[in-house]
Amino acid sequence: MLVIDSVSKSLGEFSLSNVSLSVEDGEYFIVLGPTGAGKTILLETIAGVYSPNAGRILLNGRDITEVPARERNIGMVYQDYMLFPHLNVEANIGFGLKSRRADPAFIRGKVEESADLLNISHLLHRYPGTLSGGEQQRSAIARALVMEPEALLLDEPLSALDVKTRESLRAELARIHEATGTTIVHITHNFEEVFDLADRVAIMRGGDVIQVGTPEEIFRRPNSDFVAGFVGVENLLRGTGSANGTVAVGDLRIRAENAIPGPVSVAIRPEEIQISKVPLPENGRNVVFGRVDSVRPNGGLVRVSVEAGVPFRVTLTRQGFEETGVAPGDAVYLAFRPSAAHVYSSGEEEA
Amino acid sequence: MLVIDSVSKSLGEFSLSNVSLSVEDGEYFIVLGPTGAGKTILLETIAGVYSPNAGRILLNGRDITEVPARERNIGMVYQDYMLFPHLNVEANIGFGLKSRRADPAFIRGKVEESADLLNISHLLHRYPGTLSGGEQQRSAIARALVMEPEALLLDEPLSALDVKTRESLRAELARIHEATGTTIVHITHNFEEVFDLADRVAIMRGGDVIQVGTPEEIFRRPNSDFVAGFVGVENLLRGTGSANGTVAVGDLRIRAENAIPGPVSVAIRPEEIQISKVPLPENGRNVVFGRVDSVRPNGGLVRVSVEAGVPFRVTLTRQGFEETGVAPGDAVYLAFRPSAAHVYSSGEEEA
Amino acid sequence: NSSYFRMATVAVALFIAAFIVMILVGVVTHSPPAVLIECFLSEEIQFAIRLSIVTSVISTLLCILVAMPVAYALARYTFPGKSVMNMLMDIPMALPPLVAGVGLLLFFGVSPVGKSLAAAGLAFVFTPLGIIMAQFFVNLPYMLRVTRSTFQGVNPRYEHVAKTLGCTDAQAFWRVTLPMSWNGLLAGSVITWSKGIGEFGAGLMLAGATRMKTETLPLSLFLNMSTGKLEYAIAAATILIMISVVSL
Amino acid sequence: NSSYFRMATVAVALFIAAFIVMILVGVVTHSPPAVLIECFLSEEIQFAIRLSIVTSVISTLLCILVAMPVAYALARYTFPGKSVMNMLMDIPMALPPLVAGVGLLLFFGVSPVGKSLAAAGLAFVFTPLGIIMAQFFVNLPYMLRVTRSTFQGVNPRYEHVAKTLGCTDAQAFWRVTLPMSWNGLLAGSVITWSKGIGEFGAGLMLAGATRMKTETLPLSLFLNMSTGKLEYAIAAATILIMISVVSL
Repeated sequence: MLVIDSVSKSLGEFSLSNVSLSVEDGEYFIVLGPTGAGKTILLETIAGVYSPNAGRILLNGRDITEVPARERNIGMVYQDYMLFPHLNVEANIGFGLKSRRADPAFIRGKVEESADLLNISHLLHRYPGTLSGGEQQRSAIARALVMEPEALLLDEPLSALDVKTRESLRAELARIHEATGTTIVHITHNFEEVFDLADRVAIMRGGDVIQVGTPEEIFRRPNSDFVAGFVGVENLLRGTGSANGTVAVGDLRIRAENAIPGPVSVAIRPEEIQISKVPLPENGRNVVFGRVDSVRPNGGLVRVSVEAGVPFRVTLTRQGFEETGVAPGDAVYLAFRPSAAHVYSSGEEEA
Repeated sequence: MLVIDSVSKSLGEFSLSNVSLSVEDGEYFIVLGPTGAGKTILLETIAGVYSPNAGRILLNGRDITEVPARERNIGMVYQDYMLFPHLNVEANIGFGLKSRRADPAFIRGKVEESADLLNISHLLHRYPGTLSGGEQQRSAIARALVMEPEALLLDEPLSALDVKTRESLRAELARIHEATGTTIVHITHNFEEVFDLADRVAIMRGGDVIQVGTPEEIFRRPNSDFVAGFVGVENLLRGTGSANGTVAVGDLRIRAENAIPGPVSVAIRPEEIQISKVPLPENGRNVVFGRVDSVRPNGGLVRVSVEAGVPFRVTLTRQGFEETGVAPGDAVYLAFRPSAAHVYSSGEEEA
Repeated sequence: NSSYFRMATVAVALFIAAFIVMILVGVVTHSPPAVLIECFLSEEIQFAIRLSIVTSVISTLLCILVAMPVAYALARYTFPGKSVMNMLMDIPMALPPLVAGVGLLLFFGVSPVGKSLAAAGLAFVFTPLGIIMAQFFVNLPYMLRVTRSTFQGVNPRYEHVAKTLGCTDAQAFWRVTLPMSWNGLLAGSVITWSKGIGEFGAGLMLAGATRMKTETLPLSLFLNMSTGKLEYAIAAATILIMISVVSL
Repeated sequence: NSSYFRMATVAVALFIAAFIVMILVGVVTHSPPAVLIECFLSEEIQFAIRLSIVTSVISTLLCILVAMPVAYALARYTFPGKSVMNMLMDIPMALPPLVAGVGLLLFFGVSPVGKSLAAAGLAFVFTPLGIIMAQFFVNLPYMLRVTRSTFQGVNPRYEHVAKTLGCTDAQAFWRVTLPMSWNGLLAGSVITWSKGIGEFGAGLMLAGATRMKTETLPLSLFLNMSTGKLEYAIAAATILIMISVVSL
């Protein structure tokens, strides 16, 4: 288990402020956040590149806060691969074992094993400059994995790759995680990676961890305007919560999945709202009546704006949209379950 | 009307090869393509920064191929704004009129008018370095518009901005286009801009124009594997077309919207397929029977893979998915209209 | 351990910095202040200061004037022979100034061009004009290099925009590129000027070392060292040290 | 029209390039080839060549040895006084070599440190050792600047990765940063060496101009010009020109 306990670090314009996280053994943990959120510093502080200004880092019960990077047994993979350009792939992968003065035959065996796992056995004698981005990143991952690290840190490992390579390497990462059971901390600003890879996700902003949870939780139950906006929850209704789980939003009474009294925001994903020209049965759901404001096709999706006292945004697939037959100006019914309406207190939000 | 007639230009690693396009008066024309497709060279050649190696450029009937940039009356706005840092916003906007030795009072009036249109009147005495990205881009657009150009070229005008600013400036561009009626050529690699802004779209790759059409046509009726892949048409079925508009794909007979005999690809957007556990009525549609392979939630959407002789990918909103109640292993029916199945010849595709 | 490496490298850096300081301080503190001031005010040092300032300012202006078009051509245009020219422009930087001085001496003293220039009243050999020419020739490559990289640092798209806004190439340069290059040009000019003040080898060859005629500060230092007037040499050296430190 | 501006700037560039070529060719072609070869083979020029090569190679090696740790500390670490030190290291670059030479002369000739070094057998004043010291002092900042920017060009993340793979700071330097810096260090060494060969002012002050003792190529050029043996001076200048052209 990797525990980051109240770690602070400031470094030029980037900083971490009092970050606490704990990553389970064998977990695939993704840290998601916009550029400048302090994601890379977090990884580099875990790896031992920097000493934190305050706080502790524990790896499997051992306090490694002041242990130098070379004794931490934590692997690091950067977005730009950072393969040593003067060494071929074999020497790159074997670099760490050579530092440990391992036996050359042992190194050779380990390197081949690791290269095999990453499907780069045919590249061992090539130099990094002659490889594609995907091949370089595979080599960099092999170089880290060959050390059998207690934790593997991936700093936007797929961001520099083109769409196709990114997809295949994403599948590869899932496979490797399955095969090796290594604890992985992976940082990214790309949502796609979250659903395919993450056991849990942390959302960071400006050096703070804002929310931690499963991908499902993060995407459906944001705890703040920032997370809601970041994960694309387009309906954020301000209202007043009561203890029984309903929220008064203007004239509407919305039943939500959780109850927080006082000033709250209700977050509803635009993909979780049903729209229909005919009245919809309640069946325990929230049903709202309104009028279609605009219909905007967007690729294979269609975005519908509905004025229902408060504005609602509904996203449909093109097929789903055609089925409903709605057009601007139509009177429509919107329905969504209480479980799709997540409430968080909006009192403590910053401006 | 702006006519690009068989223009070729090579410049270092980028090039245009025999590009022909014609943009109508007052049209909002978007050129979409990946990085390195030659989009910027195309704009710079139109603007007169470079002379083409071959071909002609006509603006409202006048051959401007060899006319220097300063006499073309074409405005240019770059992604990085390119505001002159040593001049304040007022002097930046007035720069072009000053080149024409216009009367200072006249310049002042025109600058204020243009600043007003872009909502930057309060920034006239600020220097570019003190402005946000969005404010800088507004100033750059005002600087181009104040010259009342016969065509306005926008080189990824929104790419350097954050998500919120991008959305508001996108709305602004639509408004300005409406208000001024200027012919606009806008290049981008971002799909969102296409549906909100474009009258027509051209798709470029490696210096070639691959397809031109309305956003609807491009997104639903790609003419090649490249366009289909680029706009996210995930179902590409190889089959044999017949003259009556059906395509044989393995054991399936698919009715398509267009008829091309011989080896063809059928492109079906994953958002245009209905999925159901109960048999679906044909009503002139294609109905296919299969088994659910996997279900992958992805943000507010759910991606379902179905094996039906050939693999199908279906994208649903979370609400739509929950309504169907499908799970991996279920036997399901897929339905899509002939108009959702677009056929193109796969014979002439390059490897 | 990791911090040993850090300590070792920083220690070497400190040692070298201390050595440099000792050398400079040794010169400046060698003469008693009273003697130093007396030398500063002597007719000879006053002459050297004036001559150094006049020649270096003129040669710097010439360098700026010539470097601007050349640097712009090298930064913006492609033309046949450009890479050869780029290399040629760097030669005087690698060339010992003494050799440059001999070259200039032969050109202006012996060649037909030089002789006809001298006949027309432009005598460079053993004259203050020669000092200016020597400084110009030796310093041009430095000014050129700074100016070229300054111009390269201005995104050509600024000029593209200026042209779509009605500017000719020359107007785009004057109204956009040049104002955006002020800082770089200023820095380059200061370096060029301070190198001009300190120029010795080329001037020695072309203009000679004639007391009170071609006696710039470095030549004064040289002449006074040769004749054993150490306090005058120290005075010239002190002024040159102050100029270098200030111009950084 | 737009091409006038282009033509004008390119024309100035061509003119300057032609001027530089004329100056250099003027030196190289001044003596008849037979005379030139005779001078090359004379005992004096042969001595100057050997002395120049030996001193410049040694001073270059010293510069590399010292520049590596100092440049690494300046490129990678932050420590109190770093910016002052950065400035100090640049001073000898702005300082006229003649002044540096006087500083070294005072330090090694007059100061207690210099006197005890001389007593211990390390005499720098008016000896070939002084030539090496002069070249080292004047050229170190150039080597330092190239080395520092080379190290800065190596992304520190390479070292971070090396450390997560078991390297100490020193091992990360030797196994990663240094091999990745070869090209830069080589280029810097060539420049330093060619500047060392051409060094004149500082050597003149510290080591003096003694025929056949401290007579490097630039000093040979100077001595032979002073005594009117033009063909020997031309021979030394020709060799120096060849070295500068080759080292570019």
